[in-house]
Amino acid sequence: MSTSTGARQEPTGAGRTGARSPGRMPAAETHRRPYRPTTKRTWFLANREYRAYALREVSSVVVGFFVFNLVVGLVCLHRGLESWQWWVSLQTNPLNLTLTVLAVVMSLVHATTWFQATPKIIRIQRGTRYVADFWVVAQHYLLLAVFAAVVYFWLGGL
Amino acid sequence: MTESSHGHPGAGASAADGVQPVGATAEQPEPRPRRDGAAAGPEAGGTITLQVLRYRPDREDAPYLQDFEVPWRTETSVLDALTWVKDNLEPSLTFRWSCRMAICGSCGFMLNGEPKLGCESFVRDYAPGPLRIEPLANHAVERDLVVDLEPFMASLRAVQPYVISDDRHPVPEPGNRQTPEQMVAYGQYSQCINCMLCYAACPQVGLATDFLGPAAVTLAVRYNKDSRDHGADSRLPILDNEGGIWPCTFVGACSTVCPKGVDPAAAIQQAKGATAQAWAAEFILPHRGEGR
Amino acid sequence: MQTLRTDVAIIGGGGAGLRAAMAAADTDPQLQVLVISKVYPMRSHTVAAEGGSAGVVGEDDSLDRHFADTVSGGDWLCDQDVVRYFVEHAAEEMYQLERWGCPWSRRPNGEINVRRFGGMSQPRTWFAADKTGFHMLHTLFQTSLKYPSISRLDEHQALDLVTSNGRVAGVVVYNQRDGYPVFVEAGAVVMATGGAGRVYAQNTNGSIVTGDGMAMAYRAGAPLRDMEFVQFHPTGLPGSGILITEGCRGEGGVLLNKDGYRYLQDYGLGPETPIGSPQNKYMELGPRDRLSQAFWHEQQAGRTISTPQGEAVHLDLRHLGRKYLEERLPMICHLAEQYVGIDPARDPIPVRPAVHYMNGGIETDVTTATSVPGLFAVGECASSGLHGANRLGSNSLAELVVLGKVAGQQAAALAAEDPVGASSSLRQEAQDIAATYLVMMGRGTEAPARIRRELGEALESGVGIFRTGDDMAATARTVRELKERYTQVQVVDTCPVYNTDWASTIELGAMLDVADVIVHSALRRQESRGSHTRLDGFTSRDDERFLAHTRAHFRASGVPEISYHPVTITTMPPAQRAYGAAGKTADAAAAPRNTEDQGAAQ
Amino acid sequence: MRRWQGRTNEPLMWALFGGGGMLAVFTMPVLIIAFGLLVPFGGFGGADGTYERMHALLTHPLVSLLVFLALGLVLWHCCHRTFHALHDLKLHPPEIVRSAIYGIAMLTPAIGYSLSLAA
Repeated sequence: MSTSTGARQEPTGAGRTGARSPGRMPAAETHRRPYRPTTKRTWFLANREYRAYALREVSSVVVGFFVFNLVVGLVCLHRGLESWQWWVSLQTNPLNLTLTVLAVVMSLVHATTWFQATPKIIRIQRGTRYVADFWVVAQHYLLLAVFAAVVYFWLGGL
Repeated sequence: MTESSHGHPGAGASAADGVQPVGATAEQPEPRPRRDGAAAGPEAGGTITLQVLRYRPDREDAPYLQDFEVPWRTETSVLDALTWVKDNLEPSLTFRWSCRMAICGSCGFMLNGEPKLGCESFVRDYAPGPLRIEPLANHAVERDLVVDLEPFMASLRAVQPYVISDDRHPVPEPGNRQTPEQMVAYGQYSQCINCMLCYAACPQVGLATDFLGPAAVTLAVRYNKDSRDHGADSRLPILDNEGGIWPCTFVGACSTVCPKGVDPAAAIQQAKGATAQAWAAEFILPHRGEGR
Repeated sequence: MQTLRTDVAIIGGGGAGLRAAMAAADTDPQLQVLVISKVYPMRSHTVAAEGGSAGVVGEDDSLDRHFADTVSGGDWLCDQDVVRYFVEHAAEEMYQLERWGCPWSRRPNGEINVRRFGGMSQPRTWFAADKTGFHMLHTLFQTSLKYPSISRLDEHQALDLVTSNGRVAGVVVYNQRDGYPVFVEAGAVVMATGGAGRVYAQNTNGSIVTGDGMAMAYRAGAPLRDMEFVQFHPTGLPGSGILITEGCRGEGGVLLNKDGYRYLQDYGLGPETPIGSPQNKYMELGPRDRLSQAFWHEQQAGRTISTPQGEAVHLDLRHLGRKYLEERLPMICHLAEQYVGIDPARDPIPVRPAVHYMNGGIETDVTTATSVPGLFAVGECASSGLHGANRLGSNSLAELVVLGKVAGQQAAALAAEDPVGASSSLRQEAQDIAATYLVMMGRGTEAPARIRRELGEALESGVGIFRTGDDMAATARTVRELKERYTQVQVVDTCPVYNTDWASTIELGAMLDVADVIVHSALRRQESRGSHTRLDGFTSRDDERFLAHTRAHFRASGVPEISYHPVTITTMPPAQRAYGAAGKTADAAAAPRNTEDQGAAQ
Repeated sequence: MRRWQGRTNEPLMWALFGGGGMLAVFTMPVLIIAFGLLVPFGGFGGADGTYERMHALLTHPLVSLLVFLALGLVLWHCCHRTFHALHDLKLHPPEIVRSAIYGIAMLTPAIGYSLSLAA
């Protein structure tokens, strides 16, 4: 589905080994007539892996909405008790509630997919082996639990 | 290959086009290797319909699928099935292959929409069929199952996939020491056979035409992580580039399809991290990298 | 016709071709070097080599020992000047690859590790797990990308050499991607096209290993030498022929017949060494020809294992343990799992001999020069004199780079000093050559696939592990017939781009030429030496008559013209070739003499 | 700062994206459940109680700044993905859209903080 052929545009750093870049020689004439398929706009529905990817990307949009909600809440907190009560009662509005429930699900999708991916970025080498993915992931879940506990005890007033 | 229409006979039909599906009746197959009875499950076999994408630039304007009926046994690889078609039914069917042991990287195809090496995919896993065989996605199709590899070859050259030494680190004679620990740091990334399955799996290769792509970036990272190499600075302008590593959105399909467990997705994320660090370092230490 | 001019043209983009290209570019950066390959270089069959590459390192080993192992391994048919040069430069080239980034397996302290290999008296085989060829090839290919003076013609099928007054002046190739023939005019040509194992039905080789370069050089007047010496690798997978590396035995794997008995001790390779302590030149670490022959005897005696894909013996690796197998032989584990459904840590792998390597090839001297001026040859397509009648495992990967470098330097020197000038008559000749091949498209009646299949079977039956005059004569007749049928060969496909129907038919033509030479060379050699072993009264080595290289010259009609020329012997006169306990006494007697003045001590 | 053809500001964008993502995955599930469900439905007592416990800490200008910055970082993460999702949909919006999307991530906490200070 690629639409490019031949040499790619080279960044200025690429050609420093010499004036003439090595590679294949250009043909004087050609019988080539390559067929170039195009990527469909709905490619992300094509298989399970792509759909999971699409869900992961969408999850952050929903989470983003809730961040917006929190910003409003924080402003209300600054404006006084009445304002805060208004924001809290706004959360029970059916439309808002629906969004919240969706946000819970999506934030979990977001978190779990992220945790799953972290071992690819964080690679801890011990001798001739890498620390098993499990431990990297477990560490992340642990941090999530710690934060949950802090918030729980703080809001619970303990 | 969404454009392909099943069964379209093409502009100028070749000799074998007249009969569809063809095969099984033509000639008995060569004896196919089978599993050692002691270790494998029960013998299986039969015939399967291969739906192979055909495109001959001198004849057709668009690809189409042609059916071939092929006998198979437990040990018949998809590549075996294709060579059987070429030898017995349709000599003009064109595909690349060589080692038939998953190391030369020639025979990548889309099998029922998934990028796979033909030589280590077995017909038994697709029975009773039909099995759709198409050229690797995200590539221009030169002919039948042969795709254009020149864009990759240009990317490969661009990432400077060789040891770069610098004046501060003279190469020791007769050679470097490198501990097994230091080898592990890049070992996995040195296993790439350039089979292009990751390019076929990566939607960003299809969407961003100037993306270096999974395998090329992985090879850059392979050398960056090699204790003998001092070329990371030299490769930075290629990686930190609109068409370098940034089109990657970490779909992760490259690693899923890699037949050698190379994990290009990990390599690219690590390249992103290293590039961000280099970027920050240039802010803090403005002279870093200058005059080289 | 499109014409390109280059200083050095290298045909073949495998290990030898790429090393030659870099050596040529290093010799004179002003020269243009052009690598022509019918596949992308990383697909070349060097990629499939598994076990390792020889080079003497460490204090326990010596150049003399490598020399002696090689000469006796080759049953004294080696040119000893070449062997000497080779052993002296092997480790140096291994280190060169190291500096280029090859991931050689290491000891914990970071030094190079070496493993045991068949026929070698010491562990001296450098390895990169069990993908040595893969890593060497990719290292060479990737490093070649940094040379501005090296260009490539990938996926260009070479058709024939063009000569001018007996001197090679270029090569006609076909650009598969664009669909046009191209004439490459060159100051010097290096042939590095690899072997021809595909002439046999059961082989460990990739589909591209069809002897094109051998045939091109042969038709251009360079003799093919020692072609009767075809190496059977003792451990290929039955049916597919996929290679199971000798490194398995180097690491301690053992071969068992159907009774679970280590049969090699009955064939002059004993006494049996304890499982888990392999000993060089004993039992499973004997040379490839002896091990393949032992299999044949076991098969005759009915002591092999019947599998659905033919007779086999067991390669047992179970005692090595899963962890060690995954570290040292990961690809073998994967191949066994994929292709025979076997987990080597739990079950033995069924194996049988399969054609692996052409010990002979285009005749060259130690400078890789052929008898045709302007033409050099290196790698498996060449017969440098290194391997004699039987190549030792791990000597060929080292040969690629040691002699590849020589070839590049020699070709560069010649191209700089004395290039052939362009001429219109040459271009006309090139055009005529291209036309004779292009006209094949869309013609003929004989199915090439059938000819190929019959050829493979004929060679298996006539010039296999053991040979008789009658069988060889029958095979010679079959090859003649097939050559005759080939004149009417059918190419259905007429598409100009990626016409693999046509290309594989041209390859078949090369295979027929090579097969013709193999069988006629074998027919004339009335003795048993190395990998050429006869059953019909010529069962022992005959130094009186046949301590000589076979030389086959092309004749446009009729069979190849066979002649003999002497072997270069410098320090190690012919002696008995023996392994196991018998080998120990023989070695002492046959040690090279006067080594001090050969510069053996490094 | 070295310059070369095709150099992007992606290292910065990506680093912020990564930081925001890290922050988001550790905090957002907890915050959404706590403030979207538990607080409104009395899980921590009435709104008066939560107001009391939170007000003292969160209205401190410095703490408030940090919280808005953190929320901004998470929002940056979300906006970065949104922008790339447009690309995935084969939409290649002009630079102004890109600025607007990342602008949301910067302006939202900035406006929030200004309003808070003004309160």
